[in-house]
Amino acid sequence: MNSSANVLLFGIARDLTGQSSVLVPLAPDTRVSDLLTTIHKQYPALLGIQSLLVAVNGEYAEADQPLTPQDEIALIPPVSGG
Amino acid sequence: MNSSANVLLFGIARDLTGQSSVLVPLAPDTRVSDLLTTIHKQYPALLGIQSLLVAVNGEYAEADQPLTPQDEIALIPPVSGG
Amino acid sequence: MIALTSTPIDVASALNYLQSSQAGAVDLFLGVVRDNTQNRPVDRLEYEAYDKMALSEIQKIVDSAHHRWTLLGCVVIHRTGTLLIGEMAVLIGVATAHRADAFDACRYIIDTIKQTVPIWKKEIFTDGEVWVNAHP
Amino acid sequence: MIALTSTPIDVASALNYLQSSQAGAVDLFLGVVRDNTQNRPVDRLEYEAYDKMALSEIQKIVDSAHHRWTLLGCVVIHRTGTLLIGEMAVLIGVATAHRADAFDACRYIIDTIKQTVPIWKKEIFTDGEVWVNAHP
Repeated sequence: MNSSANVLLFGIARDLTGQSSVLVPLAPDTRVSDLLTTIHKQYPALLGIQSLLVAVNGEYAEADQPLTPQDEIALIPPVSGG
Repeated sequence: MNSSANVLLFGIARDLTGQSSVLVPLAPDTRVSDLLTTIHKQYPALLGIQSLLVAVNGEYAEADQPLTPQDEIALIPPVSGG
Repeated sequence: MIALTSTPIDVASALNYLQSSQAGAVDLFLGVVRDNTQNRPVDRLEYEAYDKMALSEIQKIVDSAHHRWTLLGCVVIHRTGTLLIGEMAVLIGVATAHRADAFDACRYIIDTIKQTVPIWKKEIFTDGEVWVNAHP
Repeated sequence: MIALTSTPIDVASALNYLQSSQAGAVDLFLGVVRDNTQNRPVDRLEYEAYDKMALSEIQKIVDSAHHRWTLLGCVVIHRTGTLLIGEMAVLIGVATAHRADAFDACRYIIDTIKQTVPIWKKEIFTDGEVWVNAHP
């Protein structure tokens, strides 16, 4: 079964891709680190960001966290609020 | 020449003496420490205050500072502003 | 009270919210848009937030502050959108019985917000723009 | 701006005074009358000042803060007279380019005010009264 995830982009990630979200193929057993690898291949410009974390369902996720198509996934560039 | 100083009293010093200022004899060469001794004899209740500093012309004064009748003198009980 | 807002932050209502008969101290920190960054003139800032997660991350920080100190009240309000020089980007307000806790908690909250909350600031200069912290 | 006042302290005008296009941070400390001291219920406070000397001692503290940190603005306002629960007794406001200085200077100013400025506070309880710090 081929599914995909809609990944939310913010700040510089949105600016570099020109999109506020991107569809990324999500093979079974895809983990956070796999997703990042896929996205970086799709959008090499994102490699220019100092660091890129992943949030799953509104929580920071570890690299080995498994992903499902139901998850709300977001890329989190270095924050700069305040 | 017999002169005297009008000493301003605040807070607990005013409450203990019932006066907002007291006249204290000021012999020539009177220093801050002499003034305190005289006042404590005149108003022994003031000995109950934790500490009593003296301000001369709006500045904290050392014990050996000489006083003149022209000085504005005040007793400064422990401060508690803020 | 925790909020993100696209309209100016109201200090008076924040203070009102912090009123407590047990409070002896209130510390209020305001982050303000200044006219330069490392001497480069700033025209305006644009703040963007991942709203849902920003609110929950701020809530975690406030919960952690409540755990570390005895807080009688706590307000965090962060602006989003375009902000001009002199405008308030963030307000942190803490009410406590004694002042040391108010200072410590307020400082902890703003320091931690800057580390973990998904809000991004773009500085727009007269001759370019940059997402703060984004580049190596 | 340094002031003693027998009328309520106006936070908005203090903030207005601290406006500076170079300011990135404002820390505002408010000392408030709380309803108890070591669990003894407080009815009200009475503040008395040796006005002239209080103002010059506060000025010394503000000068010293300007010497230690780069302050863009500084406000100290202290109430005198009778204050009820919840009223503001003192406001310290500091504007700086960066937040660490604002917190440090604000805290230094209130800590030092409590040590050196000739202002006295009487706590009036339902069953008695006491000049704070006066007794051994």
